Amino acid sequence: MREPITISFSGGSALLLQSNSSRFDEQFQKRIWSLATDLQAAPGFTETVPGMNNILALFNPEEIVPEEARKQLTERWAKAQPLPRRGKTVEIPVVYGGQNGEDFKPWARHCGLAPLEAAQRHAAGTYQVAAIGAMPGFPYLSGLDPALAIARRSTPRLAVPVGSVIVGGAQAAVMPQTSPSGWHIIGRTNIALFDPHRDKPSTLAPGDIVRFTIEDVWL
Amino acid sequence: MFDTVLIANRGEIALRILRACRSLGLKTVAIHSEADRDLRHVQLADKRLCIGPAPARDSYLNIASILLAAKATGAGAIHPGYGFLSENAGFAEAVEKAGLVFIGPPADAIRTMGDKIAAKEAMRAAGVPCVPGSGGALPDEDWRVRHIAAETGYPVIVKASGGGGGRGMRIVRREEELADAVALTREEAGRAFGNPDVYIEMFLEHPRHVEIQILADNHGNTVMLGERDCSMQRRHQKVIEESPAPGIPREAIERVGARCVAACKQMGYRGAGTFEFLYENGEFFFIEMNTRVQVEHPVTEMVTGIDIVREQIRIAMGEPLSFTQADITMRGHAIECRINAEDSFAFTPSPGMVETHRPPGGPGIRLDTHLYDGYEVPPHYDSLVAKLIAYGDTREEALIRMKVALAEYEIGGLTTNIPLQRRLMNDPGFRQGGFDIHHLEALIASGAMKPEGGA
Amino acid sequence: MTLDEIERAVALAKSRGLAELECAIGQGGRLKVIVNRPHKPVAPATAVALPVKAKNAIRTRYFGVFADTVPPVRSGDRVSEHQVVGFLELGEIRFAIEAEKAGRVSAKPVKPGDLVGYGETVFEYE
Amino acid sequence: MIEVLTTGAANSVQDLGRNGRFDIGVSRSGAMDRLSLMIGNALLGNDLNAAGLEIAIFPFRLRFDQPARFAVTGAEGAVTLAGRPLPARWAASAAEGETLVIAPPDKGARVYITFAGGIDVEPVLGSRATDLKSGYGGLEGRGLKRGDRLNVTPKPYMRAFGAALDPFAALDFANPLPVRVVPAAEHSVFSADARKLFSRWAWRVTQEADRMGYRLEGPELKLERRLELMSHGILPGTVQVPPSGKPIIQLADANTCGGYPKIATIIEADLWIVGQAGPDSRFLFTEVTPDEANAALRKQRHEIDALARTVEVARSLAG
Repeated sequence: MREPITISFSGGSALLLQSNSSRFDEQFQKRIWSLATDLQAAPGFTETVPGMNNILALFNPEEIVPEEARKQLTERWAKAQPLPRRGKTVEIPVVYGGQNGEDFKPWARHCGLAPLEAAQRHAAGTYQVAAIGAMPGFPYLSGLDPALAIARRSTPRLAVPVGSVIVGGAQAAVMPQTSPSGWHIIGRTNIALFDPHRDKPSTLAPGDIVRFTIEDVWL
Repeated sequence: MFDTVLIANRGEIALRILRACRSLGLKTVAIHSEADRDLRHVQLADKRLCIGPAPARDSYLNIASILLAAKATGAGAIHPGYGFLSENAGFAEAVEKAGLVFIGPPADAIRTMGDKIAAKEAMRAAGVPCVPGSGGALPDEDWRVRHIAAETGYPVIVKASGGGGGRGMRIVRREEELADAVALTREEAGRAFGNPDVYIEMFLEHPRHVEIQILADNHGNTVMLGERDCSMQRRHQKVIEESPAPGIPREAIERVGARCVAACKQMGYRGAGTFEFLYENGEFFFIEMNTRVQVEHPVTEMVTGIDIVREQIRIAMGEPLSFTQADITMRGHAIECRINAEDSFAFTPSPGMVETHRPPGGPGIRLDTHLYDGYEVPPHYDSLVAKLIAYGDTREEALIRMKVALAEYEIGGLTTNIPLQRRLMNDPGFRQGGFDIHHLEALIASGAMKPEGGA
Repeated sequence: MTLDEIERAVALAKSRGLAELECAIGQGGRLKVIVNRPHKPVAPATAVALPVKAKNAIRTRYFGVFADTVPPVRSGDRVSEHQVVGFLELGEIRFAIEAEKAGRVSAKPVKPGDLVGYGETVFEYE
Repeated sequence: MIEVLTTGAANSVQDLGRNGRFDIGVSRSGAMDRLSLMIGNALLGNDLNAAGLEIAIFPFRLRFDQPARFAVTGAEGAVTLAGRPLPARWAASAAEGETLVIAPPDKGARVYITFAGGIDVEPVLGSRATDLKSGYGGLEGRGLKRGDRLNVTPKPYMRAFGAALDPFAALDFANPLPVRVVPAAEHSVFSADARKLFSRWAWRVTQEADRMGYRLEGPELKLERRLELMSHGILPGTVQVPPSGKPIIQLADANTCGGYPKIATIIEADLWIVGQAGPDSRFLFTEVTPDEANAALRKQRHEIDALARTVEVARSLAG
């Protein structure tokens, strides 16, 4: 089985395995999760960062030399079966629009939908956490209705508030903290996605299912 | 590995180590105190460094200074010689921790052998014969102590676990004296050594001091280099040593030597070591193990042809011994006289200027000394200034050569014990050999060693 | 007094570097020991420099490989009290050499890289 | 206690940073020049990961409310304790009431002040490092401000000494600083010209240089073909090339995921150089293999271990 993947070094002690395809592939992602689980117990490997269609694997060069790490990663990938990973389901109540969702109406207009309909279609979707990254607890969610996709803003905002429910390209997300972002703000939730002082700092983990519920819609 | 050895000692042994290093192509660093700038090995070393004032605690006994001196000079290994820090387990440990090589045994072996009770336990476990006695520290109850003493058989000797070199011991000949002797020794030991543990041993009336030299590498090879008889002693200080020990059957030496080798293997010993025994009525009784090179190592070198200091360094470099037990044959006889800067008869230290140094020579004569014309022996350290070694095919030949050499040896300006050594060469007891460890003290007590006694 | 005791007295005098030792013995007796110490012969040729005990000198209280400060203190420079005038390097660490009092440096007998022992003079100053 | 008298908000409590949480988006944070922080900790006999202060805004002044032992490492410049100048890479004892002043450095951008026993702040996600971007760790998740008081262990006087190990010795900030890199995932997708330029141009650090990353000024690096990358894990030291063609070095507080093409990764052993290079410094990138990168790091760690061992010996003497 020849895989359309590339493995490259990120410095002297990390390897990036990525799909050669630029399209998100759910089966591929399930194999990434499977590989991440496998690497947790692999001697010499210390940490993994599953991305979308890719994974960064950190290793300890005192235990395993770079070429050996590359070889093992290749072999382990070949054996990785799609992990039917379906984590917990997390409901995120959203207040759509209003002053905390300033891009809500322009977004709906862009999608050719009435605002209420846009909110309903956003809330109707089943999203899965493909990866956590960018900032602590930030979920890259797959499963956005293609009709709701919108290119990112040409000028990123310097501070998108924590709790902002956002869309960018074909992805949906929620801001775990206030940060700069070029995504569109369509609403706000009170769910805290990240708290460094909790036992489990990140509310979401890769494979988790996210459902948005409508708490209110400001028309 | 290492290419530079720091010599953490002074005097003749420092020069001896320097010579061994040079024979191995290693560079040397001589560290010294302010009083020792003129030492011969300091002049010869590749690098020399004054590390502190004269008192040993500020120089030769200052662990941090020595380790930092190794850093400053780029030395990779430290040879401790004998005395000073050579049997300090903490030092050995600190050397290794500082990323340097300690030319000697592992720290835990030094530690075990430094504790008299632990050492004997280890020896008993390895089948090395020990003096009968309590084995470990005495129990608190008087009746138990009495029982142990009775089983051991009077006379017994009460010794402090932390003692050594003749300190912290008491002979008990009758049961009535036992309880007081134990209590007193305990009290003294607590004060002097910080450890009130005492033990009991059978007291030997006329023992000889016979010791076994061993060498062990890191590759599982341990060899025995025969014995030395060091019975000529005054106040537990050896005065004359020889090898082999007169009158002891070879098989007896081989037997006890094999036990020593087994003990070394059992404890994972590495380097040079000496098992000291008392020998009486054909039996050996272990006293202690010295985990370093001994002052008297040259007599063994003469009869075996092995350079012990060189081997110590090679072992530390991780090399295997270049010979096996089968290669070791003892040939001839060697005698060593310790030459001290002290009065021959009063035994008081006598530091001072060496105006002229006229060493003896001739076949079979070896002189290990750092003395030279104009050298001043400082008052701060041990009084040993030279070791005169005579070798011959027979003991008689070695003795004659020693006598000739002693008669010739002239150290002008310095008071030494050469006159005493000359006298001892004529002592019938020494000439006959096989005397016990009290021999010299008895001679002194009898007045035979008075200056007016004539040579 | 025995000969033995006299020998001890001689040894004691020598060991303490005394040329003469006089002491009272018995009832009213006196013993005077005169140790014959000839002139010290010429010191042997040695590569070890004896510490020069200059009157105003900065001497090391430790040992190591001499290293300059940045910029280096040179002959002719004025130094202030407690000023760091150089370092002694011991492998990965270094100790500072400080001027004990202010003055002008008149000589600097060491150069960077020199192995400097305990008590050696590294700067002379006025 | 120590009290901050003069500071800037970019000065913060840092240790060697957070590991093991990259998968939930937690940045490494930690000292920008980990080497100097480790030297400072080694000089005090601390755990190498003990928290110290990273000073990037000068002058910085603090007062000791108690006797303490501290070390100043990193960028070199005028440092005084109670008015007495301290040599570079130096561990000294401060008496109660004495003030430590760090002037703008002559060489380097960041000074590290470490304290025997470390700075006692609550670890967050296994580290005492301040994540200035996300606002946790260190002191209340923020930079230092005037009047802040930090808990350090009281220590009696001990003789001062310093590190002979001088990482700055070979660095000339007037010239391009040599920085070693391992080619990264998209290296081969850049045009031949771009690849050549990348390793020959003296890249200048712009004013946009902080704990998150440095933007570099230089020629535009072009890709051979258009790339669409999905979010992937990145580590501090990653050199990304956004559509502008001007490289960005991702650093301590950078996001753990990115989407721009990566031309190279600066090796761990040289990241400290980047941390010490302020705006207008220039870098000359040299490509090495992962093995060479690890060998360089190993050599550096050995030097620090040796320093720590020697300090342990010296402490028994200087105490």
